[in-house]
Amino acid sequence: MDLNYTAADLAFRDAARAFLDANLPGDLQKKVRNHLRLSRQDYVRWHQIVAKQGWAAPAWPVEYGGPGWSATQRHIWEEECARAGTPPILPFGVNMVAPVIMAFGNEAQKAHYLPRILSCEDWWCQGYSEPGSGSDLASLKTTAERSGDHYIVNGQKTWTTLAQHADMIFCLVRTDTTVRKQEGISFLLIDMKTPGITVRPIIMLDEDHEVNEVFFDNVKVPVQNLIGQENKGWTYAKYLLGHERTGIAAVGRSKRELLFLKKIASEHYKHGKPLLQDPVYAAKVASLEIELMALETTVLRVITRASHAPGPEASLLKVRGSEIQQQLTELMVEALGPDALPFDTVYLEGKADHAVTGDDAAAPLAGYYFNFRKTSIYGGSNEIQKNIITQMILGL
Amino acid sequence: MDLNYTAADLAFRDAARAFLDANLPGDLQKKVRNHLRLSRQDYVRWHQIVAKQGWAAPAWPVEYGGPGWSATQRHIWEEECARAGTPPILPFGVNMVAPVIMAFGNEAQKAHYLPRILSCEDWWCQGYSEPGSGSDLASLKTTAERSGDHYIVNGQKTWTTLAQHADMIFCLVRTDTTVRKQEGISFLLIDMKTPGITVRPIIMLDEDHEVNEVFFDNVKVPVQNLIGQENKGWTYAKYLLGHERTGIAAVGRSKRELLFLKKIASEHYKHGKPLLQDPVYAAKVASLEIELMALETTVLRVITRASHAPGPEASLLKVRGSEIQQQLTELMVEALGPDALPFDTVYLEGKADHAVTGDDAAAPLAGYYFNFRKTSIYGGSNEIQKNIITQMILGL
Amino acid sequence: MDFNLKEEQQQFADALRRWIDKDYGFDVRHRIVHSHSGVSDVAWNTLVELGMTALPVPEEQGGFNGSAVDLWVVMQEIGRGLVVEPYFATVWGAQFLKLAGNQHRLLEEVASGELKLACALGEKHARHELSDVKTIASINGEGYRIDGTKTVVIHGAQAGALIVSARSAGAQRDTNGISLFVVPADTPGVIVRDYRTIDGQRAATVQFSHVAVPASALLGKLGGGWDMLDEAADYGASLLCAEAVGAMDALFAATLEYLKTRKQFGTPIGGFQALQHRMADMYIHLEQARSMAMLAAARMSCGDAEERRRVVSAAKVRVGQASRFIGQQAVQLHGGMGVTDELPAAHHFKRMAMIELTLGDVDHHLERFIAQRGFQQHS
Amino acid sequence: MDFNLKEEQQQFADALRRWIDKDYGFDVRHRIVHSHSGVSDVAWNTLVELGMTALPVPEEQGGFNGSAVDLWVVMQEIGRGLVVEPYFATVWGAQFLKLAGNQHRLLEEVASGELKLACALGEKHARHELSDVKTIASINGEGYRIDGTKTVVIHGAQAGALIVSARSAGAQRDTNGISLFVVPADTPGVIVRDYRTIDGQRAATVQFSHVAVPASALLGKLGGGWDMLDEAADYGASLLCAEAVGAMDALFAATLEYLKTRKQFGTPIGGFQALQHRMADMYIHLEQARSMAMLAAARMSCGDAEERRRVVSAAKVRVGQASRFIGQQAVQLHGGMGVTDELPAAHHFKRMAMIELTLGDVDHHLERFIAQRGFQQHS
Repeated sequence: MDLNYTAADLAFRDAARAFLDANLPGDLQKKVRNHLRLSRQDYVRWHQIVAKQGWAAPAWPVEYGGPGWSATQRHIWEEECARAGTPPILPFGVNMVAPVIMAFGNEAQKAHYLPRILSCEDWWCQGYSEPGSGSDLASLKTTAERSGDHYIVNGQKTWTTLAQHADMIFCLVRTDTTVRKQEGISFLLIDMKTPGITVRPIIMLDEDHEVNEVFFDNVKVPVQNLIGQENKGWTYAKYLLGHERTGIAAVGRSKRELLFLKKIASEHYKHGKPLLQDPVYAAKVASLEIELMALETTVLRVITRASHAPGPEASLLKVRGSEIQQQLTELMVEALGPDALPFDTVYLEGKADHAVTGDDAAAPLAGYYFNFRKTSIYGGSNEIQKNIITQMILGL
Repeated sequence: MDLNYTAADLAFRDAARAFLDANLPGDLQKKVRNHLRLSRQDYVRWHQIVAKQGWAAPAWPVEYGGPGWSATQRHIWEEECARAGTPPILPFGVNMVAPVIMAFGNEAQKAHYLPRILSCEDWWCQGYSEPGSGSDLASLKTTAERSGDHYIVNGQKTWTTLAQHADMIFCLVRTDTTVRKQEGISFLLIDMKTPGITVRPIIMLDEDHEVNEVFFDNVKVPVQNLIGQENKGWTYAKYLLGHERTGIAAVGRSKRELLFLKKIASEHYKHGKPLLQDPVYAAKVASLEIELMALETTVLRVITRASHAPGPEASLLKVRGSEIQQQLTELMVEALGPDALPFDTVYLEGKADHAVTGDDAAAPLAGYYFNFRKTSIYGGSNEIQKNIITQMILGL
Repeated sequence: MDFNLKEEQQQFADALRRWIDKDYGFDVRHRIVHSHSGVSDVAWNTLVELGMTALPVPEEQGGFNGSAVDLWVVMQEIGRGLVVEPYFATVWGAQFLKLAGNQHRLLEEVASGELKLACALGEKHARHELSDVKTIASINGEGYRIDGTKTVVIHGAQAGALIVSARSAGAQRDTNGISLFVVPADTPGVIVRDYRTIDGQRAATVQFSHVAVPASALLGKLGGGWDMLDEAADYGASLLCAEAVGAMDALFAATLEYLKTRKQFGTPIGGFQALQHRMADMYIHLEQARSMAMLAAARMSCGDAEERRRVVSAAKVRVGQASRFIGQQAVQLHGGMGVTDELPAAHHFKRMAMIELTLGDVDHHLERFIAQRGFQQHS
Repeated sequence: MDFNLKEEQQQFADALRRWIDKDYGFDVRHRIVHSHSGVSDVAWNTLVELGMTALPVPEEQGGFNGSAVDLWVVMQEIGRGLVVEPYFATVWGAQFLKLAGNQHRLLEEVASGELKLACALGEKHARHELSDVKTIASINGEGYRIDGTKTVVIHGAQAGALIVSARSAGAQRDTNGISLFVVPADTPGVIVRDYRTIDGQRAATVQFSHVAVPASALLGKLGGGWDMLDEAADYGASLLCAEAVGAMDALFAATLEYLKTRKQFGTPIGGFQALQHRMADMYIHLEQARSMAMLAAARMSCGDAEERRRVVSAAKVRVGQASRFIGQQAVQLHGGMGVTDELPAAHHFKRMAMIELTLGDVDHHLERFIAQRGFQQHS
């Protein structure tokens, strides 16, 4: 048992840190660290900077353009990005559809899509959830009927993150309604510019436009956009679900937010002293910091296990990771007290230099608290994660 | 809305308090307040003092010897007893079997048993639970077969509180094995001195002898000991479950224990100051005190409702009441720190004047903490209570 | 002891609820919140017509002389209906005028609905501490001059007059030396910066620059405003507890309904025991919070200041704890729908969370509860 | 980074576990606990034969020079098996001797199993504060004289020698002025009052009346014992964390088994989702506690005292939180059986709860964590 990074790991970390110091644009960093809203261009710009370095897809095999890093190195890179405050590399292309294309796509699909994902030429979104199928994904109803060289897609997807910016969507669609629900599903790639597709915003409780409904009305999709075999889509979806899920703990991000929380709590007062020095408040922060230390160690235990990719333990990381993120936002809002109330969308959108109250750090935090209630709902709700633990780990 | 006691209520309270001041023996009060173990004689002695005053069965109708108090007066009496630190009037006779005898027993049974319950001439215990039937009480297996003028009882009861002291046990027994499980149950009164009955102690995790297993091996019970009709026992048991359940919140007792907790926390130190002045610890005590204030108000809301006896709301009182009792014991043990470890059964049994460490107040508290884990288990576990809330109140 | 409402109280509540159900639905409110002013004159006028503004005002000034319990009934409906008009701010402000005892004309205007009030008490860096006052009141001829900046003044820009705390003596956090004034919003030197709050209401930064007020603007004694401020703050906190309980009631009911209708895996999600027990926990929180909120309203005028502080702080703590638990769990049980702007659930959650942060959060009131003499007693 | 055990570590653990499974079952332990002495010589001798007492001792004194991680592996098994012999007390005491550096003979006796140790550090009124020392050490000819009373000395009556903290200078709660001594238990004036603890172990009140010790009994520098005491206390805390994780492992497994076999309403109770999710929460607690306990053992000898304090306090906090949750819930899920003396579950619960109160509880270590310089930094 040796719980220190190796010299090679440390050297890698220094290199990552040096790259970020030199290449992360200050305006992007400021937006991320201060919880302002990111534009399409913000995401693309950062993706392309990283892609130029060859690091945009850390988990990809070298043959497709991956950097050939170990699990520990990937973890370090995620940590350093989070620490620096980079915009995220959105997962829908790089970490979600790409592994499926690599594993089940044909050569033409690989040759066409993968480079465009790597370079962010195509912005992808995910067409899984439907209004009636959230946790029970396999009950989805969107249909794709074969008609000559095309599928005709009809139905509706929902919770589609940033679909308003997307070039492509990967969808689970029903191609056979006569069999058990898991057996009639196919995995289809669809161009968002195809006629018949309508994107309707869903406004979040912090008034941000982050997710959408996507409607398909007789949308013609070429059959060559089918991944693998018809009616095998559920298998591909499950493959994806088991893929690269340790990042879900968001340890790096939470470490950065913990520092931000401490900053806020040092600049707001109780009895004339910084709140962070108040014993009751400090005990809550400390307890959370300890939970995060424990989670970081648990993540490292999981990823350094030589044997296999993270299995159901990922559910533990998801549950605790999301709870920690939520508690950080709670404690931030608590530190602000009444200063949490002012709400200034103009400033949040980057259309004003300062918040209406003059308190730029405070302005986004109540919205951040409310918005982050989503982390225990999306990606398989924490209730679903506990079902997984129950069944896969505990055998109940 | 008027949340004050009436002048009549206050006069009643003064009278109750005066009676307790004059009649509660100091040695009993000391045992109760200091969490020492009570002997059979301790219980009987106090019961007879109260019976002499005519107050041993506050909820009984006047015709059977009850004092004719209102629900509010009964509540005040319970409060004052708890405040003073009286031994409990055990519920098995007065509050459990007696209401069933009154409602479903024949005149001979009423004439024989009720006065003996009131005077504590008979010590009753309850034969409900069996090793295989805890929460699922109706699945009980103890049988009573009719044979002439007798039932022959075979089987086993468990968790029988203080059966080692008992003269009589009331039992649910199976008299018909061919019907739905609820429909073959009868309600039988059994003399504990009948041949074939064996009582085996179950030692609790604090090494106290509080509950027992009771074995029945061809025990002959006269048919006149059957309550009501054969095979209707489940109805009577359910009647009993709905009866007089607000005391289950134990608000009065918890108020006394809160004061004890504050005393302990004033006499143990952190950084050279009383622990009760430590902000983090005080916040926990305050939060608990507030929960108890809220519960007291909730109890009063329930009992002052003119319309009907407490229904499923009693489950709320049970859940929160038991949690509060448990948290009080937790905070006591926390206040002691390492002083909680010493364990002195000789002192607990009243066989030594002082605990081995010299710290009499501390000696019983770790055991008290462990023992009180039972409060969320017995009388319908808190999980069962939440099922009741779910079904009866929420309609889920 | 009697926990039932009087018939008139029930009638007030019913009338208010009927109007909200009929004319103040989710879409109507949405339009008001996103309008330029953020409040609706039509809605305000209806509140006036229903007698809501007259309710707290003494009979001598044309009101109904409503007690804290009477207001408790009304504020529950305000919370249930997520009403964003400056009703709370006005009723709270009126309490200062009532306690001061020499403000008959303004109280008459409150009763008739002509005058809205706001309380400009908080300052940057004070967080929940109302005695942390840097705003200065100095003698200015026959009257006073006020200088300083008040932050997060609820409905500050919608008010015709402001209740202002200012320091006429003492150090920054002393309770002694605080004076209270009522200042017309159009007084020269009063600069109001209006903004939205995240729960759909309005608040303002209010700057006082050489604001001259006459001697009659002083509420109570010069430098002796703390007791009045403390009592009126408790009054305001008890109103907010009632509003929060109303919001929780609505949110709880909506969540229960959702559990009964939303299906996953072919069955209503209310059939899953883990969710059932969570609802049972929410139910317990709700009833415990309701009990404490009732007790606070009932004890508001008990005449014992320590008992009032104890019970109001206890209520704000318990309601705050319940708000957080019920709010977060209701959103969780609604799944994705819970985090959108499209259901009332999210708006109840937001309002409840902001009430938590207004007039003292859980930790503030725990500490205040502990600071009362009775807490350390153990016999 | 590598979280795997070395082969020798695994072998040590396996040997210990085999012995416990075979010869230290529930009934055997019950008899030992209720025996007059409360410990078993046979069991102790087996621990010696298995090399457990030699493990922490340097090679020069006949030991295996085991690290904190090596001991972590062993202490987990001690916790799993609820071993009541004075192993923890002895290993903890040996750490003082190792840090002092001049106690070769005693360490040899520890390695060979001849000598058991106990640490007499706590005093009435000190609660968790080891610097709160009233016991006095005064100069006495060439040596010292010790006067005072130590409370809840774990296995104090079973030890051949005691590690004692005493004040040679400074005020009652100063860290400066504390001296450490090793005192043979049979020294005149040492009065030991043995008693049971509620978790089946033994502890003692140890009174020192005019106890004369030679100069060689001093560990480290006169008045400069705090750093050694602080470090050794961290070592002891990390051993207790390991023991608690072992106990939790066993209790978790027993509860899971119970859920699979116990039936109610005709079905195993493990089929009820509310209980399933509770088990999932317990699993998360267990793994998080395990992670922190591992980290504490690994950082024990990192050479950075602040980092050591930070991580050990974090581990004691996290393990304490997990102990409470898992202990209480395991009992609850066992139903009535959980609150009897008849199942190991209750005994694991009791041991875990008493570990919580030994060498600093959750709040003590949260406060210590906060007191480290790093906590207030935010960039």
